[in-house]
Amino acid sequence: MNFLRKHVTVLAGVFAYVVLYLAASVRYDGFFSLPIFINFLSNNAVLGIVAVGMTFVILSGGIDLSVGAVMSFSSVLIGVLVMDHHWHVLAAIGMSLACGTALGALLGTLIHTTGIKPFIVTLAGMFFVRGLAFIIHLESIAIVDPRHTAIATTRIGSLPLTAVLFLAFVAVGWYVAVFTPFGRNIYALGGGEEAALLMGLPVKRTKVAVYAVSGFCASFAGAVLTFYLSSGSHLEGVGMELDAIATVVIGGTLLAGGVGSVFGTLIGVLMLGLILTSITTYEGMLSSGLTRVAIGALLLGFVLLQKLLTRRIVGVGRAT
Amino acid sequence: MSPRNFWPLVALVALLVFNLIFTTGFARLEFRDGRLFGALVDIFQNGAPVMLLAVGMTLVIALGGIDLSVGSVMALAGAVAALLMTEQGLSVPVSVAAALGTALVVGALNGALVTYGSVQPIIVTLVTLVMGRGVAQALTQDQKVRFENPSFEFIGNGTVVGLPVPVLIVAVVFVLVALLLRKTATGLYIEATGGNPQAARLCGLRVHTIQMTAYMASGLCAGLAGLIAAADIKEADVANSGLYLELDAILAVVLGGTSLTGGRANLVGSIIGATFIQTLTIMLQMRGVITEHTLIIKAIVALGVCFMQTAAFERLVRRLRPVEGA
Amino acid sequence: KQQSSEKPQQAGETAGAPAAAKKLVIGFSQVGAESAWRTAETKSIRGEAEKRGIDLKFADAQGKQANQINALSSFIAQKVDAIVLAPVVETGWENVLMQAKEANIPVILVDRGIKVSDESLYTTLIASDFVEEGRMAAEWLAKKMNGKANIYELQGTTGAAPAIDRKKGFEEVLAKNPGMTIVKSQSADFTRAKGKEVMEAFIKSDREKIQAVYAHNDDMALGAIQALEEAGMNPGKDVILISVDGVKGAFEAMVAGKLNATVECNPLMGPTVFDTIAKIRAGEKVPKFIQSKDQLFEQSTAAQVISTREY
Amino acid sequence: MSTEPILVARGVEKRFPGVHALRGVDLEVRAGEVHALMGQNGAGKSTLIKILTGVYPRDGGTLSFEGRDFRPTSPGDAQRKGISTIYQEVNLIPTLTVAENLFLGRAPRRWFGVDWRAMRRKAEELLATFDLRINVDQQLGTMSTAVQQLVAIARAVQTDARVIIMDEPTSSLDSHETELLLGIIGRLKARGIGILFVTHFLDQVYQVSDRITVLRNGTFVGTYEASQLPRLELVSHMLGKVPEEPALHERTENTRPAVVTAQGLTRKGIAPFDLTLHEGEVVGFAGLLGSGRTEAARLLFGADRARSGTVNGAAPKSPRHAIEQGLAFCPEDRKAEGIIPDLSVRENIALVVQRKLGFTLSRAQQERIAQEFVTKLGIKTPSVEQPVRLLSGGNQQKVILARWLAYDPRVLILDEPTRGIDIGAKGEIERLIHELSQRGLSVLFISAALEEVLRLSHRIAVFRDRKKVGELTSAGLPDVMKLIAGEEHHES
Ligand SMILES: Nc1ncnc2c1ncn2[C@@H]1O[C@H](COP(=O)(O)OP(=O)(O)OP(=O)(O)O)[C@@H](O)[C@H]1O
Ligand SMILES: Nc1ncnc2c1ncn2[C@@H]1O[C@H](COP(=O)(O)OP(=O)(O)OP(=O)(O)O)[C@@H](O)[C@H]1O
Ligand SMILES: [Mg+2]
Ligand SMILES: [Mg+2]
Repeated sequence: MNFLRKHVTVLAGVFAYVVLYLAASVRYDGFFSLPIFINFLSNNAVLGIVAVGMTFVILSGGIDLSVGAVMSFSSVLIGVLVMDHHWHVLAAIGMSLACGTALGALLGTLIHTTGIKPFIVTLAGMFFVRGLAFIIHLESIAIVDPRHTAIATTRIGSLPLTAVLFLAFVAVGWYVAVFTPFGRNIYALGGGEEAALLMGLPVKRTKVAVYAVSGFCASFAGAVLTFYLSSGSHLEGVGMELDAIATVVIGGTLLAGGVGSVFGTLIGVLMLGLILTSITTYEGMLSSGLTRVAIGALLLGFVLLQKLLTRRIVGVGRAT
Repeated sequence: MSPRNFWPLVALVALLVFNLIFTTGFARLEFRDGRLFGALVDIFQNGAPVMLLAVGMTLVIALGGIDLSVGSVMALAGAVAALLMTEQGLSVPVSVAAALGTALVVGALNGALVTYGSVQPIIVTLVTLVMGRGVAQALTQDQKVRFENPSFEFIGNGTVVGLPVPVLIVAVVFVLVALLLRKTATGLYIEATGGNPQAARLCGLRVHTIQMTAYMASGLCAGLAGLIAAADIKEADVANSGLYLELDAILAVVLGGTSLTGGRANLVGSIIGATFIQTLTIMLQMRGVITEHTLIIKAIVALGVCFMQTAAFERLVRRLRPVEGA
Repeated sequence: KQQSSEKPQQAGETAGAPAAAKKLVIGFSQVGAESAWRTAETKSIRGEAEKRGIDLKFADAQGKQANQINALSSFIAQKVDAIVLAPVVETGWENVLMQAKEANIPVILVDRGIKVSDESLYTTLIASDFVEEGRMAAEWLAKKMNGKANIYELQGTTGAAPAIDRKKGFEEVLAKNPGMTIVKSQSADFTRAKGKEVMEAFIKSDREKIQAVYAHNDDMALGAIQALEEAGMNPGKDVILISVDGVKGAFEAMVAGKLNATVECNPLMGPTVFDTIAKIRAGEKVPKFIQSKDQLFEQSTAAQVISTREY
Repeated sequence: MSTEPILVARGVEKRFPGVHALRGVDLEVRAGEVHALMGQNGAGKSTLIKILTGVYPRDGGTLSFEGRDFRPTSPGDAQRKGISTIYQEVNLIPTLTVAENLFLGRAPRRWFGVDWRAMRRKAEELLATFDLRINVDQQLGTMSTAVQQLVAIARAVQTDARVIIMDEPTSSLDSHETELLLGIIGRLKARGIGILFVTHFLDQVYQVSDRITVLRNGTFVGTYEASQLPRLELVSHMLGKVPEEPALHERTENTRPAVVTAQGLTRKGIAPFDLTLHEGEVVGFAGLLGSGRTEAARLLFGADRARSGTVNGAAPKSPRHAIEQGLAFCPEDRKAEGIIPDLSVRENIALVVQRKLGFTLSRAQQERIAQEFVTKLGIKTPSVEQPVRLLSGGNQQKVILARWLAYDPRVLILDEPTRGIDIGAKGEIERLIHELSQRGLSVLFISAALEEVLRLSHRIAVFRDRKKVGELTSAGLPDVMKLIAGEEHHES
């Protein structure tokens, strides 16, 4: 009962996901199969990895709008380093991770020392990084490199590398959030910054680290994107920050911070992927407009179903 | 003017002065064909949609919420008005009323889901962001709806005593909302609800009604903005109208000094913020700055203006002027 | 009634498939619905499919390559008979096209090429050449202005292939005409509203200098025309405007004497696309690149052709 | 007992915009002593503590710790150097569990990270020393204020600090928990730990403290041996004058008409209860921590939805409805449910009375009302435009009280209104309640301080185990104690 209560939002999410997945399986032939599910994992790996980083930021009570831009930037940077400067792929990825992490840390430091709200600092970060990405290369850039292709096509068992990376991020993220002091400090920070400070927790270090983690995840996602597309792309990251926030929040994490889980984010990502794929490709609607309406309606349906289940299980608490 | 608008205003004035001196043609203001004409007018004319969005957004943000759907509502309202005029041949007032009604309905939907469904505002309005434009696209079958209708175009293009109509619309909306906020109890109730909803409820405020009203107001403002945008270019462009404007509106509100955590509504600040953004945009366009650089300049300037409103900046200023402070 | 409403399509009647055994299933992955040109293209393909009794699976990618790749994999999983792809970007298609090739599904690219190491990954490309469009525009302008002009450029969305190529082709020709200079060049996102706004800014700063405007699409040019008119200037006369696409609105503007020329970039690909698919299925060989006929229209011819324009 | 000073402050200065909060304050905490810090609301006690622990930088003066110069940069820094602090507003993380709040920053670990099982066990053990047996896996925010305060105390005392600072730790504890805490303070003292203790309860001060430092209006009045400082003298040091004892109520049967009649009110966990409030009557709620007094009051006001039962013949609907009927409710958790932190004192006070002032807002009118109550209740603030979050804890409480008094209700429900309020103001409030009841207002009064309830109430309703167990009209202390403890059953 205790377990159920504590994880009720996530469990409700899992349940709602299963319901929708089964519904889709009934509706579309061949939907209910392992390869299709694996496809979900690998197709949503980029968004998923970004969302894991975003989960930490939101748990800490902040928000990071720069993730989409950082992801694009990272993919373009890898492309430029590999194709124009002939770097080894791994070195290029290392470089982009370093840049992304440093950028996140910079944003975190700005947020902490100036006291400007994360929304603004990271929005400015988004503009800045997008401009930077255009400056280093105006167009999307194709990556043709045997070593890169070798990594991109690696499979571990029946899983493509991208899917494995996504699951690894979720697993490590979950571990960090639940079992490390750093993770617990993030929850404390989100639950009440002033209180966390008065309790003697390292608020500044945690805050800077959270944005650095998010920058790391976003730039890693950029690397995964290059595996997926074999190119560095400017366009993919546009609007991704909203998708990432949405997945985190439908995964049961409170935007106000302090409550939520990385596992919930996994559900959120899979859910959004399920909705998008089934509507845009399986249903194959003939109108873009109706497609959008259907996506929105399903998303809303999922959120409301989750709410309803949560309430049913926990009962209505002390009214607010 | 309250002291909290001091720094945003300083920033705006500084930007204007810079342009008046260094940007050729910026200062020129003339009277042409019965209308005032010049970059300074463009700032308000082109900035009108964002200003309207910012007014509505200020109310929502003061309540600790957020409204991402405004851009889509713009597209939807424009589409509804245009379709009713062209396809159904309805009169302009009826079409306008129907479009604003549609916007109001979306706002009410947002409000209802946030208050009664207790879904987080960002999710609710993200859903309406996706769906709103979808409905608009479905209605127009993905086509731009062109129209030639002088009395409707008047909303976006007309002038009254030399002043562009959009500017007048913004002024009227601003004055109405400002009066409501400062001269009636509404402002107090909104700020109290945003500052501490639990306490507000115990004080007998209709927390739900207040929230509903704010989202509906935001929807209405977005609808108006959508009509202006459509009338301005004589077509309803569902794919592009209002695209990403929600971010501009939020930025305007925050630049104006309203905190995203809610509890304060600074309408004047939001207008200053919107004006600032539009001045910056026009300046970069007039000076022919390329997009890559535009993005970076925007980032740095936005950070700078926000920094001017922080305690850290205040400390810095005090340290730089120790003599006067003592 | 709106100008956009249905009109009978005249081409392709011949290829009416024998509605015998099974309905042909074709997957079409489209970029989105961001411009009039794009929706005309969608409509043409969709309408043609309907007419031929083909089951068209349409997937709108909302401007995201990842969505297109998803769509393609699911088309492959559903074993469609052919795939039509209007790629968002030029790069990053190897993996998914490899899958299509393995599944023996022909892939027809429309409106823009892609960069792949192995050309056999797609069957054919039906498109216009954006760079060529830019060149045509520049050459026409150079002739019209006698090799001397202050040009103001309205670019498409930053980083988008048509914007980059149309600029590239244009500048290529300009390099040979030292008297022609681009004074200012700004992105206006391919939209009419932005086109108007940017043009207004140009007018405010450089009013007297503006002699010619080159817009990467018609929508932006139409916005610019409006800005010029409101400023009391005379578009088409004081200021020469040329743009790309050839949508109906542009022809109307030309008839009214406000736009000087437009380079057509034909979106009515439906008939060609399905004819090509029919040929492929019949085992005929098709060329790797089927260039759509791009044509420059001037004011003088606009009035004659306008009645035949479909989009 | 050693007399070696551990923590010494000399001439500490602190200025806030518009407020000179501390002017040259000295303080010396010795090893193995309990040092009481006394002063009225807004005297500067909490500010001094925040300077000692690195929350605020100081504007002047020196600090030393264990003989060395001391410059704490953050609360964490002060903690690591050996100062453990319970701040005035319960400062824990409401979204985390009780166990985690106890061990955040020093959680037991195993090779893979935080050892949750061990943490739970240790948390249960620790809370057992306070007789607190609760589910440590529950979110702290769902616990009552008293439980939260106990958790904060438990967190602070478990470390091996040299100095423990407690800013009003007992403000929402009842006598039993307070006794336990004082016992623990005794043990800490025996271990040579220096304790700085802030409270407004004189009994507690004299029960445990060795020395007393008094602040008045930000200035240092003096440090005295507790044994050589008579109560009256202490009070006059704090106030600068001697207060008069408030009048006692006669506990009599009230024959005036009833204004509130509740019947069978209940919700999950709280047994149905009846209650009648007559015109001009003060009814006190007595009971132990968690006995259900707050919940009963909330049901009456409609703050929580009742499962069944009626108030004045109808089911209670909402606070709004209750207010329309002339009820007013001052909640116990002022931070979460009382103040609107960013609004000014004026706006906070005007919030409820505004409905009487009408739809159009007159700032002058609001100002007049706010000013009136600032004077009447002695709210210490540089101006009525000061954001209320910048006021001291006690003054915030007074603002909430003013908010309701300004509305001039028929029934006033006060849940712990004197929490964190200094003696002067407490007397002031008691007098006010008395005066209001004379004028016909009915008051429902809940307080952890039993003698206060006894002194003020005409009638006392006793709660035990979330059930109303009786009503007493002419009880003395022993009777109430028995009923609270459950030794004897009275039925009303
Ligand atoms: N951050 C701040 N900004 C401005 N003024 C402040 C701030 N913190 C405290 N003050 C003011 O400093 C004075 C001292 O406050 P402090 O909280 O130290 O009082 P206190 O003695 O703890 O009172 P109480 O018994 O009510 O808790 C008060 O007048 C208060 O309004
Ligand atoms: N929101 C809540 N969820 C779960 N339990 C609660 C909640 N609020 C209170 N309780 C529990 O209900 C019981 C009664 O609480 P209540 O606050 O009414 O007691 P009280 O007599 O006012 O005591 P005090 O205020 O001194 O804690 C306590 O055990 C408390 O822990
Ligand atoms: Mg205090
Ligand atoms: Mg209580």
